[in-house]
This record gives sequence, C-alpha cells and structure tokens, in this order.
Amino acid sequence: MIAQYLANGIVLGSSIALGAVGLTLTYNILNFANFAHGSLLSWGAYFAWLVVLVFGGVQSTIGPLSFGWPFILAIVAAALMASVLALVLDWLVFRVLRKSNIQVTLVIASFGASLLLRNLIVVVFGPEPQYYSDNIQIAQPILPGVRTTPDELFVVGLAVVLVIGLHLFLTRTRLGKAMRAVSDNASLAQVSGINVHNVVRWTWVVGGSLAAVAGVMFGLTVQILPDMGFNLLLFLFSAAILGGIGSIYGAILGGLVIGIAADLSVLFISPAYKPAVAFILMIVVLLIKPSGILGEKVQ
Amino acid sequence: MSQNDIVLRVDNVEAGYTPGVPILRGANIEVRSGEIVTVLGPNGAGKSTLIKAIAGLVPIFGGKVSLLDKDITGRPPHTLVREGLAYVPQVNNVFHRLTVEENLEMGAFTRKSGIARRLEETYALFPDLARLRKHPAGKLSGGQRQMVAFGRALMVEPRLLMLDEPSAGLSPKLVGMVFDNVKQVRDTGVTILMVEQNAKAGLLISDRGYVLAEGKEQLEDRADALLKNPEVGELYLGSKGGLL
Amino acid sequence: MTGIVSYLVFFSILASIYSLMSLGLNLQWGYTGLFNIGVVGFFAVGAYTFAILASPPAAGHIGGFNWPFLAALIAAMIATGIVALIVGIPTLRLREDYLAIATIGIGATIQLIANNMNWLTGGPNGIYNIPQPLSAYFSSNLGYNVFFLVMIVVILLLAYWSLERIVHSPWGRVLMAIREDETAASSVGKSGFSYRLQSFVIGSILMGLAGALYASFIKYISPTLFMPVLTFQVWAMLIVGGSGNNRGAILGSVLVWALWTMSGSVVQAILPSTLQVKGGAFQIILIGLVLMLVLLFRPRGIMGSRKAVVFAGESKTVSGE
Amino acid sequence: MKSRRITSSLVASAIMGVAALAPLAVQAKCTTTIGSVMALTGSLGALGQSIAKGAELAVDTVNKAGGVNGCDLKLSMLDDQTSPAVGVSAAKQLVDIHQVPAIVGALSSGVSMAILTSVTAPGKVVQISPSSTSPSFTELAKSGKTGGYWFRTTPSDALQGVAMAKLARENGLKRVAVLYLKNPYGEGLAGKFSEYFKKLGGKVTASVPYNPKQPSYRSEVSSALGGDPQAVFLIGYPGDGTTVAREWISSGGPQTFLLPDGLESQKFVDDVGAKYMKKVLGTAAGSVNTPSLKTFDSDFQKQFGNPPTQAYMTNAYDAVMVIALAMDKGHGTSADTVKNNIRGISGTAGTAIYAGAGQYEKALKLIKEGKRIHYVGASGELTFDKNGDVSGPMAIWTLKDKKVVQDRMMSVSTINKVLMKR
Repeated sequence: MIAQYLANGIVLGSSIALGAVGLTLTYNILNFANFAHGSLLSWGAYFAWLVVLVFGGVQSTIGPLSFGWPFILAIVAAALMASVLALVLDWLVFRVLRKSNIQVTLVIASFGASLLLRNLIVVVFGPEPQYYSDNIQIAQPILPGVRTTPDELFVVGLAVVLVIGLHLFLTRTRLGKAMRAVSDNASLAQVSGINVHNVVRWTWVVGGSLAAVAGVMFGLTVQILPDMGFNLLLFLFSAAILGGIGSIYGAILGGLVIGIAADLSVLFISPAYKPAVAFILMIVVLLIKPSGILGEKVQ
Repeated sequence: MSQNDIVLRVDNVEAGYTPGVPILRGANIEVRSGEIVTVLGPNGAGKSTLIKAIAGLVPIFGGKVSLLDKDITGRPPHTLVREGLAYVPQVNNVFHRLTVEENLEMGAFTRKSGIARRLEETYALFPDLARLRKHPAGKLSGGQRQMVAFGRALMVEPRLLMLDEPSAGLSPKLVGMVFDNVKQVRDTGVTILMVEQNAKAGLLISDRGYVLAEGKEQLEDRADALLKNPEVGELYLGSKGGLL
Repeated sequence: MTGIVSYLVFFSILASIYSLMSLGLNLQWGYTGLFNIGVVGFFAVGAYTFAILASPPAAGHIGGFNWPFLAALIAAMIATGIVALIVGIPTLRLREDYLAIATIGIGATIQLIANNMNWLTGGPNGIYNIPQPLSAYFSSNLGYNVFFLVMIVVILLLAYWSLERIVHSPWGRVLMAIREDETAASSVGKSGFSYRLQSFVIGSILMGLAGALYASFIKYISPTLFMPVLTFQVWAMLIVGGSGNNRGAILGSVLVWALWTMSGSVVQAILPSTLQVKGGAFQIILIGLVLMLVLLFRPRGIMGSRKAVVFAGESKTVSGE
Repeated sequence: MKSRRITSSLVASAIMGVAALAPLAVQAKCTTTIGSVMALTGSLGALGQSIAKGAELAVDTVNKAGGVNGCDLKLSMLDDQTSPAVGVSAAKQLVDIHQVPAIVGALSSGVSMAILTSVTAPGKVVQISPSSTSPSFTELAKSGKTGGYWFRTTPSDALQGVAMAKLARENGLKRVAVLYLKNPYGEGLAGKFSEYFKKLGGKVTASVPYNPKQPSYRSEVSSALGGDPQAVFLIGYPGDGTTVAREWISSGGPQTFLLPDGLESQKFVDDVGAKYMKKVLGTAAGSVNTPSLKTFDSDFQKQFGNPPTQAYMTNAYDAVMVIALAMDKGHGTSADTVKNNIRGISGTAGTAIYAGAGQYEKALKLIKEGKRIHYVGASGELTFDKNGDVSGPMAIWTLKDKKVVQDRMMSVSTINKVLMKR
C-alpha cells in the first residue's frame, strides 16, 4: 500500500516541481511572489487543449499512451503561448510597477492579474472541467503493489527530461548562466555587462513554459479547470520555499517532497487534511532550517 | 596612448537617488591612464554615490561623465562594460551560488572570444582561484571572495577598474593582501579608481587622491602630499599631524 | 428610499467589519512591515470562538455556553491573540516573504480545521443560532441594523483612536524604525522581535474582533466563508486606501467592498442576457482590472504615506529601464 | 446662440421620440421582479451557471403564458461567488434596492444559510433554494427562526441516503466504499447512507472525504479502494466528481457506481465516459411519472439548444414557478402573498398543473375560476411541510445507451419502512 501512495506522490510531485521551478525563478529574479503564476499554468493547459481540438482531438496514439504526436506539438505550442502571455503581462503591469520598487504592490497586482486571467478562462472556455481525451487509462501493475497508467509514467519521464534539460541550460549555456547570475545578484550582473531586462524577459519565457507544461501534465493526469493553477499555487509556494527560495534544485526537491508527503499522509490522517500537510511540512522545515533544504544562508 | 591620457573625466556631476535631492553636487574627478586614484571623505560625503553614478547605477541629474573621451552620462550599466569600465561593488560583489569559474565567466559576459585565455591569465594572477574554480563563491572566505570579485572585473580587460571600499570588513592582514592585489592589477596596465575608508592604506598605494565632502571634491593632490596634509589628518585622526 | 437607506446601513456594517481587519493589517504591514497573508485565519478564530461561546446548545458540536455578548467578544479577541502568539513566535524570526507564505498556509489550515473538526466547529454545516446582542428590544430589522451600525462604528472609532495613539507614541516610533531598518533599531537596544510580535498580536486581535462581530451580525458562519480570497480583499482594501495610513485603511475598505459587491449589479446592467450567466466572471475580471489600474496609477494608494509602504527588506529589484 | 438652438431642437425631437414611443410603453406590461442569488463563479460556478438556466427557463415560460398577474416576470440574478459574504450582500441589494419579494437561491447550504439568517428571515422575504440540502435548515425552521419564509425545492439529505442504501442492497451489493465531498451535502448523505446500509446488512468498506478543488485525488481514491469494495458511492458534483470518478476507474476500481442527484448529469457521464460505467445506480428526488419533466426537457432544448444535463436545474425551474403561481393565487406580489399561498398551489388537493406555458395558462384560468390547483414540478411532487421542506418519492436513474434516464421510483412508504428499521 505504501508503495502505491509513494508512486502517486511522485506523479503529483513531478508536476508540482515543474511549476515550482518557474515560480522560484520569477520570485528570485523579480523579487516578488507572483500569484499570477498559477494562471499561467491554467492558460497553458487550455492552450494545449485548444491545439488538440484544432487537430481534431487525440485520435492516433503513441504506444500505450492516450495521445499521439499532435499532443506533443500541443505541449510545445502551449509553452510558447504561455510565454507570450507572461511577457505581455510583464510588459503591461509588472514592468511598470517594478519601477516604483514596492514589493507588495507587485504581489497584490499579481493577485489582480490572477483574478482577471482565471475568469477570462471562464468567459472563453467555460467553467466546466475539460479533458484531453475521453479515454481513461486503467492503471497497470508495474511493480508489486504499484499500479500506474502509461500517461503517468510519461508525465514523470517528461518531468525528468525537462529537469535535466533545465540543468544543462542553466549550467552550460551563456543565457542560463546569466539567468542564475541575475537571480543571484541583479545589480552585480548589470555591472558585469549582462542586460538584465533581457534576462528578465527570458525568465518569463522559461517560467511561463514550465508552468504551461506543468499545467498540461495536470490536465493529462487529472483535469483541465480554470481554477487548477490557483488551487495548486499554495503547493507550488510550499515547494519553492521548502526547497529554499531561489534554488532551482531546491524547488524540484521541494515539489517531490510535497507531493509524496501529501499522498503518504493519507495513511495517517484523514485525506481531508491533505492540503494542510504541505504547509505544516514547510513550517517545520523552516523552523529547523529557515533557509529551506537547499537554500543558502540569508545574509 | 601616453601615460598622461585621461581615462575618466567627471565633470560637474550632480546625482542622487531621488530627483531634486542630489547627493553629488557638482563633483569633478579626473583619472589618467595607469594611475591609482583614491577618493577619500567622511561618511555621507557621496563617495559611493560617485562611483555608482559613473557605473550607471545612480541617476545623474546634471554634468557629464566621459570615459576615454566618450560621453557615457546616464548610459545603462550593462552597456558600460563594453566601453572598458569594470566595477567591483563594496558588498555582495560575487555571485554566491555560482562557482568561481562561473563568476569569472560572467565577468567576460560581453566578450565574444578569448575567454579561455583570459581565464588562464586570471588564474595566473590569482593562483588560489585556480584551485577553487569549482567551488561556489558564496562558500569562500572574505579575502578569497575579494579575489574572485577582482578577477571577475578583470575578465573583460577593462581600461578602468573602479573599486568601492575594497578593504571594508577585512582583517588587517587581508587588507594588506587586497592592496597588494590592487597594485598587481595596476601593473598589468589597468587604471584604477577606488573609494576607500582606510585612507592611509589606500593612499600608500595610490598616485593621487581626492577628498570629497558634501557632494563635491574639496582637495586634490598627489597621494604622498595628501598623506602629510594636516587637514586630511584631522579628518581621519582628529589631529593636525597628517596620516604618517 | 428606505430601501436604499436600509442597504446603506447593511453595507456600512460590513464595510466597518472589513475596516477593522484592514486597520489590523495596517498595523502589521503599514507600520511594522509584517507581510501577513493569513488574515482570514485570524478572522476565523475570532468568529468561531465567539460563535461557540455565545450560542445556545446545538447538536453535533460543542457549544451552548450562552455567554453574554461582551464576554464572548473579549474571549474571541483573547483566543485570536493566543493563536497569533503561537503563529508569531516561530515565524516572525523568518524573512518577510517566508512569513507571508507561512501565514497563508496557516490561514488555509485553520479553514481546513473549520471544515473537518466537526465536534468543534460543526464541520461543513457551520454554526447557526448565533445570537445578536439586544435584538429582543427591536421590532424592525432596519432599526436593529441601525443600532448595530452605531455599535460597530463606535468600536471602529475606538480602534482607530487607539491605533493613532499607539503609532504616534514612542512604541509606534520604534515600530517604524524597525520597519525601516531593523539593524539600526536593534543597535539602540530595542528588540525587534519582541516589538514585531506585539504588533502582530495586536493586529491579529483586531481581525479576530472583526470575525466575532461578523458572526454576531450574520448569525451564521461556515467554513466556506473563510476562503483565501477574503485575505486578498483585505489586502486590496489596504493597498487601494494607502498603507501606513489608518484613515486610508478605512477608506480603502469602503471603496473596495463597494466595488466587490456592487460590480455585480453594474455587470448585470451592462451585459446582454445571453452573457448573464457569465456575469460573475466578468465581475471578477472588472475587480481584477480596477485593482491593477489603481496600483499602476496610484501605487501608494489613495492616502498612502510615502514612506510607509516601501518594502522593509533590502531590495534587489531591477531599477529603471 | 446657434448651439443653443441645436440643443433645443435635440430636446424637442427627443420629446417627440418619447411621445411616439409612449403608446408602446403603455402597452408594454408592468414588471414584477423577483431576485436570485446563485453561484456563477467560485467553487460551485460550473454547477451554478447551468442551474441558473433552469430558473431563466421558468421566467420565460411564465412570460409566454402572460406573466404574473398580467405583469412581466423579471429575474434579477446576482452572483454570490460561492462566498457567504458576497452572497448576503447580493441578497440585501436585491431586497433593499430591487425590492424583490422573493429570492431563488442560494445554491450552497453555507451561502443560503447566511442569507437566511441575516437577510431574508429578518427582512421577511421569501427564500427558496433549489439545491441546499443541509439538515440545519430544518432545525432552524423548527426553532421558528425562519419565520416561515424559508422553502426548498430539494429534499433534505436524509431521504436520499436511505433510498440509496435500499437500492444498493436490492442490487445485491454487500461491500461499498463511500467517497464524499466534504461539505454539508456530501457529509449528510454519506452519514445517512452508511447508517442505513449497515442496518440493511451491508458493509461500508471505507468512507473517505475529499476536499473540493484539489490538484489530485489519487490518494483519496487509493484509500477508498482498500477493503475490496464491490462498488463506490460517489457523492459530489460534476467537476471534482468527474475527476474522482475518472481517477477511480483509472486506479482499477470496480466500475459499479452509486450516484446521488448531484451527479445526475449527462455532462458528468459524458466526461467520465459511459463505457467505463458498467453499472450505474442513481437516486434523485423526483418522480418519473409526471409529464413535467418531459416538458421541461423539450422546452429547455428549444430555449438553449442543448438538453438539460444537470441536477437541480429542475429544482430552480420549480422554485420560480412556485413563486409565480403563489403570486397569481394571492393576487399580489408581496413576500407574504408568496409565503401564504405556496401551500395553496402545491400539496395534493386540486387539479394537477404541470410544467410548461400551456399548463401555466391553464393554472391562471383555474385560479380565476376560484378552483384549487396543485403544481407538480419538473423535480417532483413538491409538497412543502411546515418547515419548508419537500418530501416525496425518490426517482431511480441509470444509464441506457449512454444516456441518463430515470426508470422507476421508490415510494415514500418503501423509504419509510427502511427508516423505521432498528
């Protein structure tokens, strides 16, 4: 039984991890808690749904998966469209407010933006949940006591691929290193000749894309819903802080820990308290190590 | 270029964080090629503001800054590196989460080529760094961090290196080491402008110095003259005897 | 005409309840720089404490203590204060933004407890039968509401007056010094932590008081009331009104609450009937838009003090373009 | 000078325009406005937007048949965002500014209760909820605190839980897992079902609550699967309910579903996929014997272009119809007219009146003749007791050719027999 919950937790955790990475990137570089991040996630899921519809639904399928190549294309398209949305949002709202340099104004504005974006989905796509495919995959035993669906394995696999890709991007490419530099110390990056505004734009692209992919993952394994991103936001924040805010690897670890802990908790307490597990865990970690698991000491 | 070419000229500059509240009120500074110039002054005199205004980090309201005869007044900071200006801030002057080598690479961000060669040259200048190249800079000691900061700034082979209080917060032993490094850097042909609290140590390695007060330079002289100047002595030691 | 008056009285009562919360938040954020986004949790503690103590017996959960109004109100404030202490002692030592996420989690946890600890809170069914003070003496609904409004305005003025007194006292000046620069404040011997804790607890008590008054006025509370959106309503009120200014906090509460409730009618009047069912979504879009426009054009709020809202911590936000 | 002339000519033409319209205005009938507070956004938003259509259809039907007392019926609908604070404020606006005598709503028990205790009961305005099932309302009414202004067109949870327990046992199920939404509806229904399922000799293998709007329901489903159930009693609404059902199927749970009225929704069945629901045993308040449901279905299809696929749409429709008929019966539009005449147009005495414009016209005629009528709604018989509750038989529904169909009834006496069981 424990193995099954663990497997559930890993599936949940991998999607949370991707969302949390985007959040921690924007949090650290732009220095505010972006409540609109959840809306990027929802919009990403809906963008992909739209593309899938354009291709006439998911008909041909790859192997045991519930979808075909158009869906892979839809993921890429959704990432692009979510990036554009993030850039527009930054240009219209956050860019202007950054100048006034009042952090909480940005937070409240991002909440306003999240209200707006979430309800735009309701207006455009309707409030009902949507699914990429009408087919439901029946979980198959992969290990003794562990049943998963091929789609769930795909989600975990995609998360692993993206995390590795992100790692290579951040440690091997000029832009990736510049992004880490700006996130570490924006003014030092500026005087080193890095165009911080350019990096900020790329941060939105990376964060928005990862949010969109996380949204598609939830859409694939759970449902597509206007509120999905907002409902996940607290999990994402907990994951980012648990891992140490600003630390990309911390966010990944935090996402997995939160996902696994939330699902395992059902063994001990009523599932009704599941959402609280993330927060309690986060606070316990903060009490022991205020900078998070992988966070460095606050100066 | 001869020894007396002017690398940096700050002409009657007014600058500050809030419009209408200038901290610099018409400051004039000149730095010639190959010099080490130190700017001294009491707390709140505007020393750091001066250096940040030159680097493009503080808005300039009036006056002119030229680097190698090119007007750079009010240019965004990231564009100045390409003009040959490097700057080492007083605090937080390394990327904590990046390795030493990545810190140096970030210094060379604007370079298109010759990064590997320049890395080797920097390691040659600071052999300690070669050993620590894979370590995150945030985990290094204060003195090592200062070396990384210097190294990062030097990666672009700048014409002018600006240092904001390089000795701040270091133990006396390390202060000596840092100023040795400064001299070493100058000997590779880099012109240096620094702001320093530790007037004596700063002036000892400098060619010239300025004393800044109330947002304007009050004194300008050769470093050895300033060291003996009773006014400077009074400012720092409270006695009329000069710093030596 | 009486209809409009009656609605205005009702509106003002709710706006005053929100004002109490935003005054509490203003003490925490505007004067001390504490980023509390768990407002709803403290509101809930006040509301439930009051409801459990003041109500007559009911099946399914503890209660039936029938406490008098004033005693239950004070108990609600004390209970909220204790919860704030428990929350504040570990989290106020953390960085501002960590405190923010920790408090939002605590707010959500308190809501879950309200929904799931049936023996204590009545669970999803909530607590009904909450008494209103002196309601037996009034025959008309409007008459009673006017009385309630007078009572709550007196409480609000009392809170406003006390807050003005304390923020302009030496104690308040220490708070502001802490907000501006903690190291400077602690170097003159003031323990930042203890002052922050005091401010956090007092602010939270005001939120608990608001919760108790809400429970008493509406006579019914249930977990659906205590959703995170309420916290953001209160923040929007403070930011729109202007943080660091107690009058701004009250003004913002009235304006934002008016926008929140009346935008429904506006949207209903504008939209064609085919889009009516989506009116709610348009309403929220409108709220989001107004919120963002205010922030874009008046980032310090309508009456904000210039200094008060600048973020207390070191900012490394990218400047200029 | 010139501009003034233009202005005055504009004013003159405007007056003439109004004068030209005046005969029309005289012909256009008076309007009677009733209010509605529904969740159009927030956690019940998806449900609410559908239910609202049921109420709108009723308003249309009434107006097609000549309106209320000869006046057009208008429905002022405000969103409560599924939040009690916003809901009470919306209700207060309707009562004070729009001066409505009756409010249809709210949907969630939490919002309905807050409106009842703070707006409608003290303000002496009729409130009829189409979907609030919490037993607390009955308690409040018993204590006299509703003033008799509270009604609901859906029965309390108690009846349905009993009916479902009976239905499950009739179909030979011994071990059932319960997955329920943690709100008054889910908790009430799950509790009643478990209680009576055990009394009837069944075993509840697991009773697992779930919170709305969770990012994933895997672990809830996993723990409900423990104990090897033969079927799942899934309580909730489309949306989260859909996701839980898909998760259940995906995790390999038995594809026998016990479903309450909240999930009696074609959309739910379509989204989950009928092919995965081998056996569906559904209960819902109402009666399949009345022609009202068929009229409602076809009118709805005509009006909105798609069939009604959601529980409580009929209850919202009936709420509006009951208000309109009560106003006709009492020849007035005040709240007390509605309150005092609701029982005069429902119950079992008099000529049966069904849904639809034609039937409404018939009702008007009978009222004029001074005859008794009793409205049989699209949601069922609608006999309001002294607490404003309706009781009645339960309809049993299932899937036929992937469509939700009600195929038989469980009578009041059958349910009562189970209730008596010790």
